[in-house]
Amino acid sequence: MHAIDNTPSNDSRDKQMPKMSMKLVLRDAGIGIALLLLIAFFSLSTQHFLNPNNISNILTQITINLILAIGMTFVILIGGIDLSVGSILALCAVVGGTVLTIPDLAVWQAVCLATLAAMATGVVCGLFNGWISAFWGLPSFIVTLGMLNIARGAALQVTDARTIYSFPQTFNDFGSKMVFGVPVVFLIALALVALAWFVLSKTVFGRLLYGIGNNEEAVRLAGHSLMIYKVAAFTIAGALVGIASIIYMARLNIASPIIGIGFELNAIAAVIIGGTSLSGGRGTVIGTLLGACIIGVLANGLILFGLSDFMRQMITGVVIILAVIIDKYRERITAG
Amino acid sequence: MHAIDNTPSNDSRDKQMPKMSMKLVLRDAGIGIALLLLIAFFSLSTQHFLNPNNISNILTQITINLILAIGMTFVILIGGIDLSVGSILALCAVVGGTVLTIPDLAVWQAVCLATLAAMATGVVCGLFNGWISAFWGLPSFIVTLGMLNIARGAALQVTDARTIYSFPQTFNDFGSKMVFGVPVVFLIALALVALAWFVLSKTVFGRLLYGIGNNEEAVRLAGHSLMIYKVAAFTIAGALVGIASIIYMARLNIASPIIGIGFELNAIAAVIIGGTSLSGGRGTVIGTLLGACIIGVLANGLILFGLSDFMRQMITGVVIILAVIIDKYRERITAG
Amino acid sequence: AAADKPVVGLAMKSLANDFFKNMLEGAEAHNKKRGDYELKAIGMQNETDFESQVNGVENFITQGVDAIVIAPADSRAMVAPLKKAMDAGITVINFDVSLDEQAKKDAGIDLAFVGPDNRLGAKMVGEALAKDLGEGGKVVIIEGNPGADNAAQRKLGFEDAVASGKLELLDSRTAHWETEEANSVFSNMLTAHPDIQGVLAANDSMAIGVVKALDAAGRKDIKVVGFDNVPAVAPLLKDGKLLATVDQFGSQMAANAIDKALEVVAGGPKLEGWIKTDIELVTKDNVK
Amino acid sequence: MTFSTSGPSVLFAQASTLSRPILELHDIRKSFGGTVALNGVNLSVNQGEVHGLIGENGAGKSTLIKTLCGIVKPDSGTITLAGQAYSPQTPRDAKARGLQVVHQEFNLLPYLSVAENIFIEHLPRNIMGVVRRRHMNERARVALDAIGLTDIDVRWPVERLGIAHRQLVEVARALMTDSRVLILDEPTATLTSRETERLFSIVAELRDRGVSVIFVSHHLDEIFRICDRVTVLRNGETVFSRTIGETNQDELVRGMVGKQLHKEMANDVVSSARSDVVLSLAKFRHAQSPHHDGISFDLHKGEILGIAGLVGSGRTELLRSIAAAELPVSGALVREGKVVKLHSPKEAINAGIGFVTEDRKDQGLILTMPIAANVTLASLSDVSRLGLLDRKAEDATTTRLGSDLKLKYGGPSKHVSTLSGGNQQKVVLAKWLARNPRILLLDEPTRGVDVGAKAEIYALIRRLAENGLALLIVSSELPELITLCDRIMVMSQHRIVGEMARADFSEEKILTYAYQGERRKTEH
Ligand SMILES: Nc1ncnc2c1ncn2[C@@H]1O[C@H](COP(=O)(O)OP(=O)(O)OP(=O)(O)O)[C@@H](O)[C@H]1O
Ligand SMILES: Nc1ncnc2c1ncn2[C@@H]1O[C@H](COP(=O)(O)OP(=O)(O)OP(=O)(O)O)[C@@H](O)[C@H]1O
Ligand SMILES: [Mg+2]
Ligand SMILES: [Mg+2]
Repeated sequence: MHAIDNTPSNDSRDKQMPKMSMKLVLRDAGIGIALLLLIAFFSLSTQHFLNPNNISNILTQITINLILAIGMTFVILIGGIDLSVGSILALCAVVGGTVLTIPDLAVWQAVCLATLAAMATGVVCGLFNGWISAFWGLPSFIVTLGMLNIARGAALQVTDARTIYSFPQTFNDFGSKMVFGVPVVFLIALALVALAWFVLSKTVFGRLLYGIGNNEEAVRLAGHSLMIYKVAAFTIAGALVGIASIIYMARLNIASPIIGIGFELNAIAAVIIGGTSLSGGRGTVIGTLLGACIIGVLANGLILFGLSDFMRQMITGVVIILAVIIDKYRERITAG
Repeated sequence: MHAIDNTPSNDSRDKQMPKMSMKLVLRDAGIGIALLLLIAFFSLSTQHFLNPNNISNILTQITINLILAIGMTFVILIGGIDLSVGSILALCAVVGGTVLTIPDLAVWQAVCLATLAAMATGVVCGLFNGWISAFWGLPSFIVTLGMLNIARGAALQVTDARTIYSFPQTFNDFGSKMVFGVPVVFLIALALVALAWFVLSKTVFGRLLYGIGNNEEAVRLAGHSLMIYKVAAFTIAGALVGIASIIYMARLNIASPIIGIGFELNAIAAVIIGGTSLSGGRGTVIGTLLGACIIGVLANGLILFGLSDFMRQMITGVVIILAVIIDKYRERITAG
Repeated sequence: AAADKPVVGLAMKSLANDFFKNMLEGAEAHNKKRGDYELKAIGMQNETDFESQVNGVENFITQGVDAIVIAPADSRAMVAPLKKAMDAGITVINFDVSLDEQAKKDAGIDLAFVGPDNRLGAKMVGEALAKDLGEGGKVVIIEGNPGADNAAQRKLGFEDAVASGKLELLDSRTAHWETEEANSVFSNMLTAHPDIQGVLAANDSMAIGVVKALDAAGRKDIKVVGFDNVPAVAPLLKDGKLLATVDQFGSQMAANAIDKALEVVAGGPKLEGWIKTDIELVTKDNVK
Repeated sequence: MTFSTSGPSVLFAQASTLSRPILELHDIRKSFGGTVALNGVNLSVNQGEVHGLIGENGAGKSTLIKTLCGIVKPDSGTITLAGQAYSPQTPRDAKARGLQVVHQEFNLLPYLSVAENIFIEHLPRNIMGVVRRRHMNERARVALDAIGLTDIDVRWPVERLGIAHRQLVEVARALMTDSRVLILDEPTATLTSRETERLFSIVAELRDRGVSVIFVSHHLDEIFRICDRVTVLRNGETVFSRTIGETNQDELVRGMVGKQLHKEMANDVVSSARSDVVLSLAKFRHAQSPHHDGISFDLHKGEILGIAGLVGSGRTELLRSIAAAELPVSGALVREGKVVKLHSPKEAINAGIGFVTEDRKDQGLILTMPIAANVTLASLSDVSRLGLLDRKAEDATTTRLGSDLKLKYGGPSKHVSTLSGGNQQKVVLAKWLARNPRILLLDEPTRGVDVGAKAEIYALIRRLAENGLALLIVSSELPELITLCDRIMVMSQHRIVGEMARADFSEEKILTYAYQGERRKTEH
């Protein structure tokens, strides 16, 4: 800042670049540290935690929440929130499940059609959420709260509250398939994380989502249509719910209209523990991955630790708060 | 602009004032109109809706939600949110219920002590919510999400998941007492609305809460401590949960650790339907009252209307969204 | 509404699951068959939202129904509004879950209960498991919602069976009646206790989650029992993945209670005590 | 600037030299991460003087002020206030010790009333803690009248006010409490000359009462008119302090930029305006305009057209409507001979219209995103292929425009929020230059920009005009318009009340037009 040259001088930048990327790494690292602490604690205090079977259990168990949380990351990045993912999950599942049990279809046909149907359902719900909130300028909190009721009611109405079951066996097997000890469904979620990371950090579309979360008016005045991007974020979330519903069915072999209650809070928790700002514009999907892992490790570890159900719930609450405090603390330190 | 006199000039402003206050009235009126439309609809389409008994049913039914929503208004006005009210309700109830069933206390003693104990519990939880989020600068969404788990776990732990019952008969009777056909518990809620209205619109404290919701940095730069006000808002919400828990017990004659699940969403819905902005700084507790009425009328009316449960849930979702759309529409019209 | 036809208000805990759905359909079929009464049914959005059932009962009183047939959301919270209904001259029949004796006495009401014995049912299915495993078998319980009356009854029944069959109880945890949660919770319990031999699930939804977890872990040696006999478990029973479950004949339960209510409304004698309804152990051999 | 107000006569008497220092700063240092903002500042402010603080954009003026009022903690150095050690931890401490600040960026509560904003520090209350609203409104009225803001109602929410009115409300707020030291960080950047005059007379009164005033401005003429002493900062260091009589403009400028200024400030440039009309408005009327016939004018290729006017004359709204940030209610906009209807900023941009807003913080920049992302925000298709961002192209664009605009920055990946106010403004300009518009609308383009940078921006604007860009500039600085424009229109009360060609430019003439419209209003 001393020599007044008007182009960024290369030396100073080179000096600062590693520092900058260090900081970027550290940004996610705060959450990573919290996760490592948890893992270390449970590895030392319980017998089976690091058992490969247990690891793959955990990975399976976080899959659904992770996929929902990826979509939630898009929505929260633009400064919105989606309370309806749990209900939409149920609606997608019963629609997908209905298609899956159509008689006289080859298994692969049934699965493809069901996936399409579930994703289409999610997309329609997402479009509705996004369009209503963007067009009317309503807070997405209230729009998706409405959708929470609408989708749940619809799921109950179309199934008449009955559980759908008897899916093709190969489909059911797929839900518990492993590759080198890693559940296939988790690999799918991981691929979705990678895709979301790419979209958010490498594309014009992602850049504008961040921009909207930071300063919507500036983006509008720079000649971009807010509507498209807002609707897109909710629609992506909806499509991901559709995918999650297929995985849910493959894992549990049922599709019931009452599944997914409260899932939205878990997904939001993963996103926020992962360091994404609730007011939008800041955060990464890698953070979300870490956040989902923290929640999953905690749920698993506390049971292995042998804590009572009620203590477990209390400690879950404490850890949710501690994770964000650790993150904040690290931020203060590295900022100072 | 030209003659510079130091006494307030009157001419131009008197012309504009009536317009302004009209606008303020219209602000709540949008929600009022939505409420009237609903009432008109149900009065015409169902037989029992305007029956005095039914009216007092509705009033009783909205009481708990209304009290929680008053506290939520304080929190949302400063730009926060409180997801933990449902869990705290359960914790307050089991603490209050435990005190209420202490043997060998006179009824009035038991009731007074129980009220104090329940409110103290709420206050402690509120203090925790407020202090953690203000001190660490964490989003209250995540802090109260943690508290949601902590308070629920604590309520289950202290009761070992058992329901507390056998309250004094006079206490139970109080829950269904009427004065001129109006439930006493509703009158209490109404008194709390009036008190909250006074505090928010007439006192320095209230104005600063609005100020914080508008621009927290500006309030800080004006030399105020944000901490106190933020903590106060959450603490008020907690104390109101304590009061609500006493009314809950008087109404249902039990205190169970599993009550209150999902109540936070209802309370938030009442506040937002009532026109308070989720980002803080704008809204009134009168709006919250109207919002709670809309939710109550809808729940009651749709049952009388004889709709299936599932349709009812869908329509509730639709009406939540419509109510805010109507409000937005009116705003656009009066703004133009 | 025809003044000559009595109106029956049916209050259930939830309409959003198979068990209560069957119950409602049984009641509707019964209504169609008899044709001499009008049926109004309500459910709750959330099984722990006691208040909404209280509201429902209050709404029934306002509408002036002749009888209220109720599966109480909570065995104590429902006493006060039902007393109010009785004071208003409405016939009240309690089914599915019994109101709490003490609470009834406190309120000064006397009300019969038409329904199954949840605890006995749980004991029955638990004993079926005990018989299969033999003494010393290591089991875990997957509980229903903590604080729910039927969950508490079933847990007691399971514990009775554990005691009488001399089983070893390793762990007992809630999965809040939910398939997905049961799947996760049980997977984790299985890691902590790889030597589990049997699982007592407090309803079939959770049993389904447990069976899937066993599939995923490749454990064919662990026996599972459930409760409710929902249609989705029929294939599991046939495959032997589920050892047994209990049928409470939910579809007839409400219909029976309505019959009893109509008898009283028509001037029949007041009911007393516990009118037990059938329960049946369902296994591979008698599953339909 | 020469014209007289009808207000109390402005006293710029030489300060009664009470040369007792009240505030002394010694060797203050502060860095943000790698950026050194203050690198050993010394400053001594006497009681009852107006002390000018000047320096280029990013010299550290605002940071210095923030250390004084407890927002930023210095890394080292000592401050004494009235002889006692002073190290404020919070803004509250600073106020308790008698410091009042009007910050460079706005700090208002948009949904609260003007009166509440003015009294936010000490809302008048009774013993119950109840706000004495009538009392408050009356006092607020008096306070606003005193600074000449008579045409707004104190009960209005601040969100209804334009940017200049907001600035005045902030000044009114700072004046509500008696202070020993009043700090004004670029208060005049958004004011027109009339409000500026008013402010100066208030400052003079305060000085006469013994209050010390620290005054930050990029307008050297203002410094000479009102200050008793002046301190120049450069790169976070004190260059020198002088009594105003001992120095002159040249010396100050040399102190600030370390060199002599070129002739960009001069007004002898040949107009590059051509005959083809690129934009023409016919009876163009925006939503706030009370006039049926709206506004009509032509803008030519290569022309620099200025719009002058008093605060609130509707200039900002006119620009916003042209850029379709708000939709006009009637009238036609003709682009190169064709009537076009623009429905959104996107369509306006596609029609070749760029718009630099007056409020960079709320409407122009994404503060917490990198400089490069801001520069390319309006031209993302140029730095991407198939929707994929090309970081290299983005950085190249940023570096190119950065050097064109003499932007002082750490690197394209630094956040815009780390830049000083003036450099932030340059980023906004860069954003539009990257888009290559045919028409550029500029609303207060040099708000908060220092002299050196201003000259650079002026040169740039001329270059753009030579290349055929048509520019429409709204500015409250008359010298700016006079220096730059080929033609100036004067607006008042939402209509054009006068127009002049370069040959006829003079401040007097412009102000006469501007006040004519005002007078017409009050005669009704
Ligand atoms: N929070 C911050 N983080 C990083 N750098 C900062 C921060 N605040 C200020 N700076 C840097 O400190 C330097 C001084 O900035 P400051 O705002 O004090 O300048 P200024 O003299 O007020 O300029 P202007 O006239 O443009 O307002 C600049 O280089 C700026 O980039
Ligand atoms: N939201 C609003 N509500 C009411 N009046 C408004 C609003 N916004 C602007 N005005 C009024 O409209 C008029 C024109 O304002 P505008 O901002 O266009 O003026 P301007 O000449 O650009 O002045 P400035 O120098 O403040 O930018 C002013 O009288 C202003 O007070
Ligand atoms: Mg500055
Ligand atoms: Mg303007």
